[in-house]
Amino acid sequence: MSGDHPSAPLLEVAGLSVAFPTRHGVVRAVRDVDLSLRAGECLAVVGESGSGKSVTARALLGLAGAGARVSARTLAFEGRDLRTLGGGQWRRLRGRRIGYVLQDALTSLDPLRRVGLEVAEALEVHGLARRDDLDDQVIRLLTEAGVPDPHVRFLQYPHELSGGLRQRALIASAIAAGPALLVADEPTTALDVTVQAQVLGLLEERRRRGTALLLISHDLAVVARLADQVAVMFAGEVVERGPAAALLSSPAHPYTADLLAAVPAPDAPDATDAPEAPHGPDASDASDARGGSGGMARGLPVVRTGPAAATGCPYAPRCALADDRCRSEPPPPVSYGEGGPDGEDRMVRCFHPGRERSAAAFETPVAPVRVKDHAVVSVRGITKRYRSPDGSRRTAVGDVSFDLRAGEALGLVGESGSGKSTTARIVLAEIVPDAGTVLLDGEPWSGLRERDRRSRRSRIQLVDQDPLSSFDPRFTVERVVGEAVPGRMPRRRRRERAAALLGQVGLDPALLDRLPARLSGGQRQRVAIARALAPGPEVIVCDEPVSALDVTVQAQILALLARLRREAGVALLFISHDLGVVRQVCDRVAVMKDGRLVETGAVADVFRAPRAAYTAELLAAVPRIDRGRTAGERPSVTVTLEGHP
Amino acid sequence: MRLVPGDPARVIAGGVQANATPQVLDAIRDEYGLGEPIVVQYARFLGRLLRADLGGSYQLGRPVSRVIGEQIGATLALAAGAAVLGFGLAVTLATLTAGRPRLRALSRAVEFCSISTPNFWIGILLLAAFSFHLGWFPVIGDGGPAALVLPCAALALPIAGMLAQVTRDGLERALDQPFALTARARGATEHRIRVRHALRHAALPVLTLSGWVLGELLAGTVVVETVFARQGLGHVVVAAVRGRDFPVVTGVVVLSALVFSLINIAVDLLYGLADPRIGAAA
Amino acid sequence: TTGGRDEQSAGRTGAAGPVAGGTLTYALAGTQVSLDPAVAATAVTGLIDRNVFDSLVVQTGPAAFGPWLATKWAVSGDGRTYTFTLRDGVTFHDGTPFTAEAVKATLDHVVDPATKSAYAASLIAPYEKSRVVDDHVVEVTLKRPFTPFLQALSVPYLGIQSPAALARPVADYRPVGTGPFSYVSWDKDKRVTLRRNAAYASPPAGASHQGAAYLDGLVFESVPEDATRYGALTSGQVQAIAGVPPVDAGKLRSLGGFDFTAQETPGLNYNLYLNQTRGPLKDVRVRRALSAAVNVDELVKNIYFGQFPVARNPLSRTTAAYDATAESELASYDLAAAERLLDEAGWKKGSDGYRVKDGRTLALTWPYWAEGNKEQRDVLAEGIQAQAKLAGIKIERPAVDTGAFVSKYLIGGEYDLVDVSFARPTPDVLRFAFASGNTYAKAGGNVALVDSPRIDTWVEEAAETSDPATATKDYAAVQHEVLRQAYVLPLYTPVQLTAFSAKARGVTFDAQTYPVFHGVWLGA
Amino acid sequence: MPRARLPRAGLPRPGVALAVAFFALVCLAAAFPGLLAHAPDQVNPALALRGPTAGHPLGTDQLGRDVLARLVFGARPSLLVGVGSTLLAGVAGAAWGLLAALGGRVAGEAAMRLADVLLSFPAVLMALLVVAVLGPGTRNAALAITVALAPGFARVVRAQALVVRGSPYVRAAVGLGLAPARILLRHIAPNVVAPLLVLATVNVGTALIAGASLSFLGLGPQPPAPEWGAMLAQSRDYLDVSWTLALFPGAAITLTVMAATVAGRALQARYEGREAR
Ligand SMILES: Nc1ncnc2c1ncn2[C@@H]1O[C@H](COP(=O)(O)OP(=O)(O)OP(=O)(O)O)[C@@H](O)[C@H]1O
Ligand SMILES: Nc1ncnc2c1ncn2[C@@H]1O[C@H](COP(=O)(O)OP(=O)(O)OP(=O)(O)O)[C@@H](O)[C@H]1O
Ligand SMILES: [Mg+2]
Ligand SMILES: [Mg+2]
Repeated sequence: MSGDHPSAPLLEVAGLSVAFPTRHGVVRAVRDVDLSLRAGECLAVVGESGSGKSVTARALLGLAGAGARVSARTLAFEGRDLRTLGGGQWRRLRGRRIGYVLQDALTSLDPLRRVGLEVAEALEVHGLARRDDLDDQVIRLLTEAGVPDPHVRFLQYPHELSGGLRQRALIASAIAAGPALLVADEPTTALDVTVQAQVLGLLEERRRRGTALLLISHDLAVVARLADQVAVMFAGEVVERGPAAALLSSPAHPYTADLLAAVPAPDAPDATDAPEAPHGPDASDASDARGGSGGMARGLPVVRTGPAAATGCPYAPRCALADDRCRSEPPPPVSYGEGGPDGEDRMVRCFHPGRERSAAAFETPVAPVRVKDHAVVSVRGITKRYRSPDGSRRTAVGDVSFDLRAGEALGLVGESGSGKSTTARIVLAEIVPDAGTVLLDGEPWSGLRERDRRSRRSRIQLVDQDPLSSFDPRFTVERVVGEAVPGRMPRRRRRERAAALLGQVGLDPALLDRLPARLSGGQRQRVAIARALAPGPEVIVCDEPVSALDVTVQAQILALLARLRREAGVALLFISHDLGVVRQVCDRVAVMKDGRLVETGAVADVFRAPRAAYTAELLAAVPRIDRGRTAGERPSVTVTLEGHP
Repeated sequence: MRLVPGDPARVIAGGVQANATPQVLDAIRDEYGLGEPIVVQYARFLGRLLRADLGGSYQLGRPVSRVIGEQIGATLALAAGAAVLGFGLAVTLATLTAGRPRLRALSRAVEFCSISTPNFWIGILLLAAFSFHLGWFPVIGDGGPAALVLPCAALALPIAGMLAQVTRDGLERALDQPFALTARARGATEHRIRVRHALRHAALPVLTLSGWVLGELLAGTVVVETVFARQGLGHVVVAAVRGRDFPVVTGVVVLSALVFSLINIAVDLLYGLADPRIGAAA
Repeated sequence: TTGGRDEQSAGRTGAAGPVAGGTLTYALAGTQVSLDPAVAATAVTGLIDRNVFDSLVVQTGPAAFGPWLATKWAVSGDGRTYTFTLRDGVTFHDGTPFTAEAVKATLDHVVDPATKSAYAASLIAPYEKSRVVDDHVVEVTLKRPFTPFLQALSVPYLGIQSPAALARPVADYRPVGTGPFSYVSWDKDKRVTLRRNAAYASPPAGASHQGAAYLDGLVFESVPEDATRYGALTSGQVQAIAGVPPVDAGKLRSLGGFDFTAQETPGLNYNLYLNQTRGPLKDVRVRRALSAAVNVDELVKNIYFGQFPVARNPLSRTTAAYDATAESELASYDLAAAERLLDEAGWKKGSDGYRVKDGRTLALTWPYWAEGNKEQRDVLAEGIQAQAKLAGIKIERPAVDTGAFVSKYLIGGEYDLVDVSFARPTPDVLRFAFASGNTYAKAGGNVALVDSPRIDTWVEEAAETSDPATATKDYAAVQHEVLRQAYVLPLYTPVQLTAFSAKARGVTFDAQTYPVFHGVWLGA
Repeated sequence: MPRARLPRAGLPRPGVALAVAFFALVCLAAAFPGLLAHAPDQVNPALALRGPTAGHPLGTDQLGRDVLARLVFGARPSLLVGVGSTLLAGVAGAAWGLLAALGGRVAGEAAMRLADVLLSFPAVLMALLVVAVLGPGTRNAALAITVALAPGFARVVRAQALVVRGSPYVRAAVGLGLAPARILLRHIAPNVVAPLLVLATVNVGTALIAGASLSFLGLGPQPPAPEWGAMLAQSRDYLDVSWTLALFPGAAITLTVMAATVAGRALQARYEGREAR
């Protein structure tokens, strides 16, 4: 960093631990975390879900929670020891000196209060505005946050704003009192790629004006853009910390390396297979198994930071480099490599920092996928209109045509509401198009009566974004999968078939007797895939199959899909709003906007040289890690502020 | 309306002691149209209903509308008092105990007991304790405020128990929401968060309960008026059910269905006002 | 006297001089549908109207009558014509002068079918006509001689009403009489408010004083719940209550500060009537067995805490012609005897403990008419049910509403047992209860459906004779016969348990056991 | 009556066990009262209104009958009205709601409109109206409460059936090409009935109180049948002399309602835990 900033850190944290006593023992959510942040600097905290990022952030505001036990060797902000603050002193700090943008952006504004009131609250509480002047200030803040028509938004309720606008209003309320530090917890997770870029630009702008930024994300690509420093958290610990450029270009901790490897990049060299399940079947279950029963939060796998994790490196069960020492002894923080431009060290908690992982663990045999020339699914000019509440008809899908060839993977991308799911449902003959037809194997499909269609339904199957709700809540995995196996057979046979299918998707057959609700997100998605495979389909329609999953799990599922495509020769109609994902899985891609196809073509061609302006825009908005950039150089960011709300 | 054994003409004529002569009974049947087929009677009843004419009571010898008019005041006073008491108690209890585990556990136990207790039993116990033994409240009264206290309490307690639980639930849920944390992160005081933010959220589920509350109140007045020997529609309707005085029973039932529907419509409207999301979702 | 009046309260009258003023609130158990005494039949109406209306004569003894609005009267030789000379200078509350015209109007009003009189008309069933002789003389003619006529005239149901008030439409009816209190308002099912008639000067013979009442106001509050009524008295909210719950009577006595009066009601006791025309009860042995199976003594003593006398005769002992020797005929409690009788009659115990004959269970129907329930009679009935069960008799109590009770049961006769009490201070009630022509369908009270020529002869003769000895003998015979035949199982004598706050002084009771408020005043 | 709106019970496990045990005891009493007590109608007027003694642990009533025996024998009519009517209402409501949801358009609409009309009457008044028509008595009181509860159940069932029918897992079953009958039987019906059962269990408390209220008003089981509400009604006359007479039947009602509610909620928690999402 340049010398404009005083070298005394704005925020200094050492040995921060947060524990929650619960009915099932003490959850040590954050353990011995050291952080420091100077004015105008951006520190990114990265880590998978449940790694303790949010708890760390909340602890900085004294909001760790009612039952939380917070301890720290140092907890200082602007030179004040935060550990000694009373309730009133905390309140004077919050909002005024430290702004906080909550993780759940869409629900962080009181839905029963007008947006203006919410933004004004920080000013009101800290007595920073006179009553008659309040509205003007709020409008100024909204404008600053890039909210168009602030005079209108000001009087609207949160639900009347799009997600991006809500996020911006929330940021406006967090910066209202001009805090020196802004803590932004996953500010872009819920957003569309284009909106995501805008919000990142907004944060960038704040930092440029001197506000220090603590940016929390599970997405390395997002932080790569902004961060000066990165701290990688795993299971409540900071496993690696250092200057962004250095850390991203040469990760020291295996977890960081895995995270980086799992990032699907739209400009990745080719449609290769990401590492799938480095430890044989069921790797995503490892964290669960270790944490004992019920370590589930928000349907995602969670690393339990309970007593069981006390011995050894928490990442050992998932680590390709783990040896006996890793499993028995917690690695202490050690400094690693050269310091950054400001002379600080990189820190890592690992016995094998920076060691190259054995290539064998990730190599999967690449067999060419045979794409035949005949179309299994032919979509011919389908159109579907819905009546909106105001009575007008809106076209969800308009005159869409494409072919899905046998064995092929066709990606369908487009922003939210562009009609991807509607297209999928028409292809699945769940809904009947208003115009156009869908042919399956060249025979009529969408026009049939359900009775005539039933016998052929086994040929085309669905894997949904939310697999859990597509399972009968009373059914065990055995029944869920077994039911999909066609034909009459004794229970035993059916169970065997189900077990075999689980094996095919890399799941332990022991899961047969579990209820889906008791599975991790990745496991559920695998069960859904197993069910889709059961009738031996020619086509599987995947509607956002990985968007609810963690990056690492996401990578495993994508690899699984690619493998199945090879092995079973099924064709995929792969729907996603994430271009990186599509790039990784598909041969061809079709881009949708407002219900229409704007571009279709081979993945490589479309990504390299998009023909439609919209595709280019989509591509430009994708955050990426520029691994080639040199240390100290800030990544360039393209910010598009107009366009998509 | 003569669906059942029993002879309304007898009742109209004055019942057992009157022992009316057949001539008198015939005259009465003519007058009330009781001799006609049930279908005709029912049609007439509906016709009258459309004209807001509820007919005449068999037992009381007066038009049902007048009976209701005379009695509705007492019942309204009781129900309104109980509603105010119930909501008041519930909101106070909920705001005091929300998010405070020990107090909440205690309060929950008490609420659960009161929800599970029939209000006539509460009434009997209150009556025994506060009127008979302590003499704090009158046993009977001419609608003065003191005489309303115990009946209102008997009526309000089970309702308050339920409302308190729902209110607290709503409060705690609201306090748990990201927006509450956001408000805290802005430096807002706990009091401000509870009053400015959470209470409105808690009001929404409570509002949905108002239909239920009204039903409970109506049902409760029937019993409580009996326990406390109060005048009112509940009292009248019980006597009418016992005496199979259909015009009165149907009159009261139709009236309360009307009130019930009106209140539910009002609640729906209120809900839209209280929650800006409703209008948009529609 | 007719009642066991509490001498204490009478004694207090003299202690200090009466003070005028104040309002007395009297809590009553029942309500009424009409305030017109000629229309209504309930005791409550009588109690309230007694204060508004004066009668022509006052009953001063079991068969003795004194002057009231009539200063004197004469009965014709054939016993069919009564000539009354009326008091002078009396006016109704509405200002109408009291004249012979008023008497005629009142009596004609009572018997007018349009009035739909429930009770009053039956009291003077033989009434033919009235003739105004002059302003203050009226001549009443009966269709046949009728000894209870004077007694009937003395009750409030035949109180003299203002002709002007009677002339108004029924819907606007207001009770207007010449009594010590005038009507103010009536809150239906809630209270009746009366105000002092300052001009009152026509009290009956034997009144405590001649002038207006001492109380400014008199309020009758309707409080149907026993416990509530009792609580209202003890907490001082009301100064008097009727129908003190027997369970609380003992406590009330011991409490002090209250004057407690127990008035045995004259007339027919609270009796259980056995329908002798139907089913098993056709057999006198079964009837007597039922009677012997029930330990009335024990039940009544315990349920009513000794407040209500156990009845061993259909007539209450305060009724004229009550015959104490008749109870020797009663099949009193003796379970062994009951079982023996039933065995004799061919009813053998079945496996469930109930007796059976020819495949039929010995089951008796006793309709339960909830609205008529009072004085814990339902509890007593439960006791009877339980005891009858021990003898193998099943008693079923279907709950019935008024209409069904009258049409299906009382008139239709589909019952085996019916319970009823009937207060009226004359032995003529025996005719009402047992004469074959007086079944309920014929507007009588013969619910046992007794059809006995002998009883008919006795009661007719007693009603018509002018010789008291003959009447007494006849009535005694009836009492013996109905008990011997077990047409009736006497249970208890209803007692008016009335309690007054000790502040209320000078309370007396008339022959019908109604409290007389004319002489009442409120002390400190 | 509170419909499906129940705040979470924060009851500890032993509390649940105790409640379930108590409810089981009440059910046992209802099924085999003879096992737990002797004749409830054995009068002994001389021993009337005594407080608890060794021979009569809960004392005697106004006729000297054993209060405990009457409470035990009173369990049957009380539960018959409370539980019986809920079950009946559940069955009727399920049929009704399924018809409304899955039946033809006309039948479905008609069924739902009828439920709407009935639901616009407060439940207890509805029950009173039914009693007025049918007359008092155990069976009629139970029927009355059934009529009052059934439309509510119907509505829940219909809503649930519509949700289930449109749910992704039913869509998935269709996507597998399963026969409609199989989908109805294996997926729709069980997922509709399970929450209904839970709702019914939780509603037992409400029905119990409604039943007790009816008999308290003298419209339920008729004397001498021992029924808790009716016992309470009679006990009022003896409040001054023997307050325990009013205590025990009331406590029996409250405890049973609490036990039933806790048991219902435990069931609900289990069900929701299984479904947890
Ligand atoms: N109040 C609490 N009581 C008990 N455990 C808690 C509490 N808050 C958080 N935790 C636990 O602490 C751990 C860290 O949670 P945290 O919310 O910080 O994760 P995160 O890294 O922000 O994950 P995500 O990416 O999903 O937001 C989790 O295991 C979580 O279950
Ligand atoms: N059943 C329906 N009724 C009315 N409108 C509908 C319906 N289903 C979809 N739409 C509308 O059709 C449009 C396309 O929806 P669709 O679900 O296909 O979008 P999508 O591309 O899958 O979006 P996302 O990425 O958010 O899943 C949207 O505007 C949506 O609101
Ligand atoms: Mg988080
Ligand atoms: Mg979609």
